[in-house]
Parts: sequence; structure tokens; C-alpha cells
Amino acid sequence: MKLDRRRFLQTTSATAAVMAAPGIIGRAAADDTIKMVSILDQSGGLDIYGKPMVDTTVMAVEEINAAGGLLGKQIDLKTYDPQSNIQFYTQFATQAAASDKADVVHAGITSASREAIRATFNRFRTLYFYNTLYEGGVCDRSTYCTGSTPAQTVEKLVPYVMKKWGKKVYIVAADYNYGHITADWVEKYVRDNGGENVATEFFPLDVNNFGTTIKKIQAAKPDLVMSALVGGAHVAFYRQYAAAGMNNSIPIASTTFGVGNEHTLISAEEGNGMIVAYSYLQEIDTPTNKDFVGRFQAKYGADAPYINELAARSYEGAYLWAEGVKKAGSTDLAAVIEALDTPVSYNGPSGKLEVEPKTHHAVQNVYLAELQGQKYNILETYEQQQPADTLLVCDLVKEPNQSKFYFENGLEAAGIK
Amino acid sequence: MIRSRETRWSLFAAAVGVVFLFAAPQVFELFTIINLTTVLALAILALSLALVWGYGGILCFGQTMFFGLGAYAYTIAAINIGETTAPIFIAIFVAAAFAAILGYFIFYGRVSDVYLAVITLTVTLIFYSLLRSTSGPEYKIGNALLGGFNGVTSPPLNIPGDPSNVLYPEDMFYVAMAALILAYLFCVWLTQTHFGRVMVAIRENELRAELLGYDIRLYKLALFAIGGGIAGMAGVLFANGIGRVTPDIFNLYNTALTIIWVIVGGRGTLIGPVLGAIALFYLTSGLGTQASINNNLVLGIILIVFVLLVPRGILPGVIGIWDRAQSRSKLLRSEKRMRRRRAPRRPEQEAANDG
Amino acid sequence: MTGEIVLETRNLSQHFGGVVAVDRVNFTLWDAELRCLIGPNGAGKSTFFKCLTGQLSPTEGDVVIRDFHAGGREPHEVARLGVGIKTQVPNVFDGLSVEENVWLAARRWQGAKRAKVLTDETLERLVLGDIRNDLVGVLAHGQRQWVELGMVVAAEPWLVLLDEPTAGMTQEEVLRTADLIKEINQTATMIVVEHDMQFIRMIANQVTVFHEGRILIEDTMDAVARDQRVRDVYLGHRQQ
Amino acid sequence: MDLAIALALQIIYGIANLVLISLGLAIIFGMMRVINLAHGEFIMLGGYVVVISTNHGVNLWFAMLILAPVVVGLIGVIVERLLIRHLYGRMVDTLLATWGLSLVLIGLITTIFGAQTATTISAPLGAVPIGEYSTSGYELFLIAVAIVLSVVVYLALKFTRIGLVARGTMQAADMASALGVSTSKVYAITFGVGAAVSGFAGALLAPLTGVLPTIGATYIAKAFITVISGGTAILAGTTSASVLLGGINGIVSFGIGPTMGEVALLVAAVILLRLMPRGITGRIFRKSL
Repeated sequence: MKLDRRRFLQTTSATAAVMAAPGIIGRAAADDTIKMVSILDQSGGLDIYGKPMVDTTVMAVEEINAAGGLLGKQIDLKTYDPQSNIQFYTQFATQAAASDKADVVHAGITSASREAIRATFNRFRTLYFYNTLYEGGVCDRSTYCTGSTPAQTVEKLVPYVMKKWGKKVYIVAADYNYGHITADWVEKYVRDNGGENVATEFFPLDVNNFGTTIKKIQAAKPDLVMSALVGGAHVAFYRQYAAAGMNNSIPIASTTFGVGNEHTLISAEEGNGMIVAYSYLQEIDTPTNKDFVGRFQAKYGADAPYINELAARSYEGAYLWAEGVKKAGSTDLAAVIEALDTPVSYNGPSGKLEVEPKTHHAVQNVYLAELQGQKYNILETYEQQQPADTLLVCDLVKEPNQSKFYFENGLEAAGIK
Repeated sequence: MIRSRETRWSLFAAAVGVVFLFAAPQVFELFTIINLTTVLALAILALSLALVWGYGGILCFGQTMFFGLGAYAYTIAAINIGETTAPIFIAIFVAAAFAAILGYFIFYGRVSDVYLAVITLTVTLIFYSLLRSTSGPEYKIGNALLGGFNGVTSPPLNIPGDPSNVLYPEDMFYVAMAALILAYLFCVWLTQTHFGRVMVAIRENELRAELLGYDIRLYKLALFAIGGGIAGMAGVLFANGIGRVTPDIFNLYNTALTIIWVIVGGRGTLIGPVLGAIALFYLTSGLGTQASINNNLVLGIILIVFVLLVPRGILPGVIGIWDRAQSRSKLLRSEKRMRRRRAPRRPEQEAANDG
Repeated sequence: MTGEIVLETRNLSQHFGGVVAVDRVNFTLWDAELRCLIGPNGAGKSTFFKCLTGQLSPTEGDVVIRDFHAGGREPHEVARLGVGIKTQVPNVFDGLSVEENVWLAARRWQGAKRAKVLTDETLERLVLGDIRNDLVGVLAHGQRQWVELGMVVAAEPWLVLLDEPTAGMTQEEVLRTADLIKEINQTATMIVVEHDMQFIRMIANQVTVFHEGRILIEDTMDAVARDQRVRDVYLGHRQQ
Repeated sequence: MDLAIALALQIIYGIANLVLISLGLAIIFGMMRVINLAHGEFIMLGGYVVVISTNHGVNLWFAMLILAPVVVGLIGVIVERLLIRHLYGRMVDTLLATWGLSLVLIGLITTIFGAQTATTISAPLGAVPIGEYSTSGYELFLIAVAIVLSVVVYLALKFTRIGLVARGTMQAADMASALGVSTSKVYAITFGVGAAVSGFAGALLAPLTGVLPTIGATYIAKAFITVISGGTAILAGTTSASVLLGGINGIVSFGIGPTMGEVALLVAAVILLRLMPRGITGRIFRKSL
């Protein structure tokens, strides 16, 4: 079956090349712009992630255009809202690739949506940027995943908090692929650092009553809780944890708390003392970042949402792609990929972001921070972290013609662990 | 006895479908044709609920469960078998068989009405909860890993007997459109049979149907299973349209949406819900290309205005306007005829009827 | 009584919570009979009727129709024996035409061709031909009753159970119903539940009187009419 | 022993939580036979009233106990006047209308306040120690509120004029009009009260959960299943179903895990409805409220 599938992809890329012919003519006619499409949820349950991502994408494109555009052309950005619904992801992906003939598509929040549209972009030979932090493992020649992956953040966070708080760790995680894989990495690094993993518990994404678990944590008496909880409903965990007085006795560390700006959805006293790890935080104290935050707030007002990693990376992802186009001197897929893999880097709000050519992921800075008064105090900065997890399975330099998602069924199935 | 008008219109609708089948690829852009597979899959799902609910009166709030089961069964079977012809039938069978089992559980327990709605909804949500937590490697059926929340990649259909010869997404349109036309004609035929009439009778009055000697439990179960099978087939097409199956198929939003399509299209018709599903899909996706106003807001307002202005759904609304003009004159004629015949013989009855 | 027993209840009881609606009734119906069940409201005759037709599952005792133990069975199983049933409230298919209603009854037992013929015959016999294409839901109450009778007739039953067939009918319609019932009785054994005494006089020879869930008396109409207990419980009740 | 007490309290809280999120839906369904698919959004609105008003310096208790039920109740009355009243007797159309309403409310809140709104509140009343364990004092307070709310609804059903109509409606759907009461007014009040109770629940849960425009989806399915499993009696049905489903959920969550806890709740509802096709109060407690 695997063979058949590959064959299908080959045949389809052949057809795509044929079909691209009229496309090229069409493109030549409207050659005065470069086409970029963004497909991100701006309504439905995922809009807490999607809306800030769209805001920063728009901002990046406007800035690039204001600075004279790319290769002397303006970027024509189209944004589609799939409304947290997978059928609209494929609908808009096909539209972007086959009708808009996009030069690049920045799209996708959940891994499910990314996998659904990645096949379409492969088929139509469309360059694809995925700017969300995720479980890692995508290995695809025409896809670039710029977000952080668990090995990058968890690897730093776990030893730090174990040193600070103790060796007994209790893991709570969202019951889906990302939660499971993140929990696996946490377990690994706890073991590697000589700690003890007391228990791991998984929660469906729509559960918002955590009472019994909090009692279990009280019974287990760990030194710290590692959270890989995700989404609006899971915000309840931190609140109920604090309500039971636990936040003062057993601290929480997380690599997921904050991607949906959870730290503003709970009060200061509930969140104080939590430690997180991300590759971007709004509080990063560099001139580039301060300037970026200032421009963002000027554009979207003082009530603008907190800029989290997803939002910042969407901005940086657009610039990273633009660097690739500049270097290639064209928007041709092969040329841009070649240019990006040289590798291209971009000094953005999060620091230096560089393409890792073997995996098409990003080498990036990782920041450890403590939450105080709904704001993060940065504790540690780890420069230029490699996407170590994806590197274990993926080498696009050796084997360029790949389009796989190695961690589709967890780390064990991928031969790690 | 045979409702000739309905038959005529149904055949007309099917003919329009056939014309569309051949004309669409010439008229529309490639991406529209590719996306139509998904839209048509949803339309067939709407058709299955139109049959089960609109004709059979069974308010199934979980029609997507059979749709999802079909999609998953197809994908898992295709991964294991290495070709896709048998998996199509496996998918339809699995969906229909599960509907039959659930139907036995429901109808032989005399569960009906809103209670039935909740049972079907709940079973759907059970699938949703369970499938989301199958991300580990231990959850596999044969060679197919279930993939949890992220779902499984679905192999594309191949030409029967030639597993290496897979269909392009744009070719899938022909399969999906043909499936819709055939499923529609099958449903039309079914409603014209004795079985179909009894189903309508059961919808109208369960007790009377029983008193005539019809085992309504069995009839409902049969209709439920048929509807499940059709939904399962739609699931196969959906898996092909998206290229992937995910547990989201089973979520509350999607299962409620199926109900909404049928209401918008009009209950008691078969083509109405099909149009309802297509219309709402394109309305929603059309809204998704703009970003100035929140999509939920616009869609919600449209639905509310719709329910106030077109209370019976699109198709019955149109038919109603058409009929009122037609039947008014007809009624007048038949009343005159009746009066002529009866008046001399039974004047007192006329009086009684008037009173 | 002579001939064969076609329907029998043995110690039939139906309780609703603490209320005993039917209390250990032993009832026997003979072949070709036309039996009327009467009694004041709340006497238990309708509950008794529902036990016969499978609409209620008796708390105790059994109903035997020929050799079939019908107690606690589903209505369709009772109907399947060849029993035609008309309920108190007209139970018809409101959204269907008169013709379709009757056809559905005929088609249950017959092939398509014979069902068509039978439908036409029945419509003619019940003078429903003029309204055959009308939706039953829009008809007057009495007409709906007739449609339901038509459905009973079209099934060609050998045993017919009618619960208040003349309720809501005009005098004219009542007369025609009486004729029809006598006609049906030519080929079928019948039980008719009624409380319209005038109507019962028109059709009945043998009458069973219910009172407080039990059979009070079972005799000819004349004898029942003369019985003092019946006057007390039934007629007395009616005068209130 | 301490664990047993702490757990028992937790399970009772789970039950109280289910009562709170279901009762508003039960009132509207029980009296009007309207399945309100915007129920989750009424809960969400209650949460928003609390978050927005406390952000503007309103006292938390005042916002939760008074402001939220009043505001959401008024919204309920307005919705009934403008929308629902046109659809009585058309149960199916109300599904569509309330679905549309739910989208409108989500869209409206997102448009006004954005996809998320920062909050300053946290659960009051601190933690209560139980031996080696501790539980949230606020959760204990919510258990008390659920009980008080149930008693208030009981008294209202038993002793008020609207309660009389409600009881009539529960027994037979068309009784209300037969009683000669102005049903139009009764329905408006009912819908308003149902919305107010839902808003109240949302407000009370606001310090313990995330308040987001789309959070209603978390509640609606569970509330719907609880109410229908309970049967037609508004109070007895909802509370008995909450006890059963919430209890099973709590026990299985602790014993096996949260995912299985959710599944167990759903499975229990399915089996319950198979055994009691008209819900719990369709079979037992038939004459209850």
C-alpha cells in the first residue's frame, strides 16, 4: 500500500507539472504580484490561536510591501477562515493551490488540518509554511515547519524545574497526539535527569472539571506538576488547582500553557510562579522585539492580544519565506527551496531563526520564563536550539523526495522511545 | 395511487444531476471540481438523514456516526487490503450493520422522539471521545493505526481490479456525483415501494400502523440500517475528498449541522436536504474568504432570518407557493362536483359538515 | 352459545399503580358473535379493550385468541392473526390520502394487484370514493372514523374489535355505521365497545356490561336493559 | 479516610456542577418543549458578564449573584419576544433558530471582545483542609448553591402560578393553554428564567473555568444528555440524572481516568435511556416536579 501511495504521489506530481503549464501562463499575465495565502481559523474553537496569527501575518506582509515588496513586486495576501472545520481546510487549500496559484501558503494550526492540506500542496507543488508549535516529525521537501517542537522546549524546561523543585514529577496532558508525544518527551527527560515520573494522566480536550485529578495529585505528593494541557476548556485546570490551594504547595511547569494566552485567562494569583518554555515571549528584552511589539500594539491598539509564540512565529515565518525568495531571486518552488536550505536565517523578534536543511524545521532560541502578575519574567535563554526530535527521523538532504509525518502515531511507532 | 407528480419531479432532478455530472468539469475550475467530492459526500449524508428523519420520522441526532464509521472502515480496510473496491462495500456494510445493531437496541426498546435523538447523539460522542484517545501505536486494526485526534490518511480510490491505478481527485467528482444520483434514485424508489409507504404511515401514526399488523420496530430498524448504509457510503467519499479521516467527524458541531441541513432544505423531501447541505457548505465557505465580519455572526443571522421567513425549508417553501396557486382552482372544482352529487340526496349531511 | 370459542380472557387484570382498572375478568367470545361491551366511563371497558389489542400488557392473566396467547404481545402480533382493530380516538394517517390509508391496510395482507382491487372495493363500499384523494387530516371527525373503518374492512379480518366507532358521528353517519357493522358481522366475529345505548340497541343481541373493572352482567340487550343493577350503575351514571 | 471524604466531596461537586449547567435547559425544555441549542452560549454569556464587569471594578459577588442572572435573563426575554415566540409548536424549527442564535451570540461576543478577554478574578473563599488534603472552599459553596437553587425551583413550581402552569405542561403539553393562562406571557417568563439560571451557572463557574466565546460547546452536549435522561420532570429529572451521571463520571474518572470517565457518563446515559425510554422521571417519580 505504501508503494501505491508513493506511486500516486509521483503520478500526481507528474500531472501537476502538466497542469502547471496553463498556470504558468496565467501567472505570467498577472505577474505584477506575488501571491501568498494564509489559511488560519478566525472563528470557531480554534480562533484563540488563529486570530493573533492572522494579525501578525497581515502585519508582516504590509511591512514587506511598504518596504518595496519582494523582487520589486507587491505581495498579494489572501486570508481564508476555515472556521475550525477540516473540510474547509481542504477546500481552501485546493483553492489556494489550484485557483489562486499561490506562491506560498502559510496555514494550519492542528496537526490534523496540516496533514489534510499538506497532501494538496504536495500535489500542486505549492510551497507550504506551518508556523505552529507542534509535536514534530514532519519530513517533507516543500513544507517548512517553523514552530518549536517538544525536544527543543521540554529538554530545557524539565532539568531546570527538577533542579529547582525536586525529582518527583506528575504529568497532566491533553488526550490527543500532541499531548501524548509531549508527555513522552517529558517522561524521557525526567528519566534522563534522574527523576521519578509519579503518574501521567490524559484529559479529553473538552473536559473542564479537574477535581478528582487534583485529589490524586494531592495523594501522590509530587514535587512538581508538568502540564501539557491544551485549549480553552483546560484553562479550568489551573483555576481549580489554585482554588484548592495547590498552587502554593506544588508548582506547575508547562510547554503548552500560554499558546492560547491562557495566562491572561486566569488571574495573577492563580498563575504566579508557573514556569514555561517557549521560543518566543512578548517580554523578550531586545530592541528588535520591543520595536516589533510597539508596532503591533500601534496597529491593533492597546487592547491587542498578548503576542505568543504562534503569533510571533507567523510573523517571522512570513519574513523567513521572504528571505528565501530574495535569495532565490524568483518564486519558483525549487529555487526557493534551494535558497531556503542554504540555509537562510532571519533575525526577528525571537532572535535568530534559521532553517535547518535536513528537516525543514527551524533552529531557534528557547526562553524559560516565570509567570508573575500575568507577565513573564525571562529566567534563561538558550540560543539556537536544534529540532532534535525531528532530526532523529528525518534527513531531507540525504533523501529529498520525502513527504512523511513520522510522529503520526506517536514516538514509539516512529522507532524512538 | 402512484404519486406521479413526485416521480416526475424526482426524475427531473436526477436528469439535472446527470447533466451536471457531464457538464460541470467543462464549466468549472479544477479546484471547484476537486472540492465537489467533499460537498457531494456531505450532500449524500444529508440525503440519508432526509430518508431516515424526513420520511421515517426518526429524529437521528447522530447520522454522522454512520458517516464517520463508513469513512474509518473504508480507510482501515483499504490500508489493510491494499486496494479500495472491497473496502467500499465493507464501509457500507459496517455502517449499515452498526445502524442495525443500534436500531435494534433503540427500536426494540421503544425509544423514540427526543430520547432517541439523545441516544444517537450520545453514541456519536462516545465514538468521538474514544477515537480521539487512540493516538498510541497500540491502537491499530490490522496494519492501520487509528491515529487519534490527528486521524488517518485515507488511500484514494483505485480502478476496480487495478490497485495501482488510483483516481485523481478530479476524477473522484464523477464517482461522487454518480453516487449521489444513484443514492437519490434509490431513495426515491424506496419511498415508492410498499416499504416506503409503510414508513410514511409509521411516521404519521405509529399505533395505527401497528394495528394494521405492521411490525413498526422492524420497519424502523430496516430504514435506519439503510440510512446508515447510505451515510457510510457518503463517508467513503468524504474520506476521499479530504484525503484523511479524523474523529472530528463525530463531534457535536457536525452532527447538529446535519440536522440543520435537513431543516433548511425541508423535511419530507429528499432533494431539499441535498440542496440544503450544498447551499450551506458554499455559504459557509464563501463567508470564510472574507475576514471583515465574524463568520459565526453572519451565518447565525442568515439562519435565523431564514427560519422566520421560510419556515418549512427551501423546497417545501417553493412547492407550497406553486401548489397554492394550483390546488385552489382544483379544490374549487372538486367541491362544486361534490355538491352537485350529494346535495339532492343528503342535504342534512352538508349541514352537518358545515357545522 | 354454540360453536367455537374464538377469544377468551382468563383472570385478566390491569393495574395502574394502585388503581385496578380491570379486575380478574373471564370473558368468552364465540364464533360469529357480535358482542357489545358497555359500561359507564371508568368501568374499565377501554382498558380491557386495550389489553385485547396488545396496546396494554396485562398485569395478570392472559388473552387467548383462538390458540394464540395474546396477553402482553405487541399490537401488530395481534393484528397479524387477522384481527381488525379500531381505536377510540380515530387513529388514521393524517398526512396521507384516504385511498392511501385504505391501501396500506389492504396491502398488509395482499399482493399489489389484489390490494388495489380491495382498496377500490372498500372505497366504494364505504362511499369514500369522492374524497379518495383528500388528505385524511383535513376531513371531518365522522369521516375520519369512516376511513378507519375502511381500513379495518380492507384487511378482511375474521375478528373485528371496535372501540366507540360512532363517537363524534352525525345521526345519519351512526345509522350507516350500524348497517356497516351488521354487514361486517356477516363474515367476522365482532366486539364493539360503546356507551351510546341507542346505537347498541340497533346492533346488539348479546351484551357484556362492565362495572368497576369487572363484568357485571352478560345477557341479551333486552335482559340487560331490564336489569336493575345496570340501571343503577350505568343509566344512573349517565344521568349525572 | 481523608481521601475518601475529599473524593466524596469532589464527586458531589461533579454532580452539583451538572445540576448547575443543566437546570436552565431543563426549565426551557420541560415547560416549552424547546430544545435550546444556544444553552451553552447563555452559560458563556453569564461568564462574560462576570469577567467584563469585574474588569470594570464591579464586586465579584454582585456580578455573579445578581448582575449575570439579570442580564442573561433579560437577553432571554428579548430572544423569546423576537425569535422563539414565532416558532411555538414547531419544535424542529426552534432547533434551527437556536442553532443560529448560538452562532450569533458567539460571533457577537467575539466581535465585541475579541477571541479572548483577560480576567482578574479567581475563586474566592480559599482552600479548605481535609486532613492531608485540601479542597476548594468555593466548590463547597457551589454545592450549597446547587442545593439552594433546586429548592427555590421546587418552591416556585409548587407554590407559584407559573409553577402551576409548569406542572400542567409537564403532565400534558397542551395543558397550559387549557388552563386559560396567558401562555404568551408564561413562555416569555419561562424562557427568561431558563436563560437567567443558565447565565447564573456560567457566572458561578467563571472563577473556575476559562471564559471564552466558544466555551459553550463544552457544556451543551452534557446538559442536553442530562436533561433528556432525566425525563420530563424539570427538577426531579435533572437532579436524579445528575446524581447518576455525575456520580459515574466521578468514580470512573478517579478509578480509570478522565477519558474513560467521560465515556462512562455517555454509556450510562445510553443504557439508562434504553431501560427507561422516557427518561428517569418517565418511569419512576412520575408525579414529581
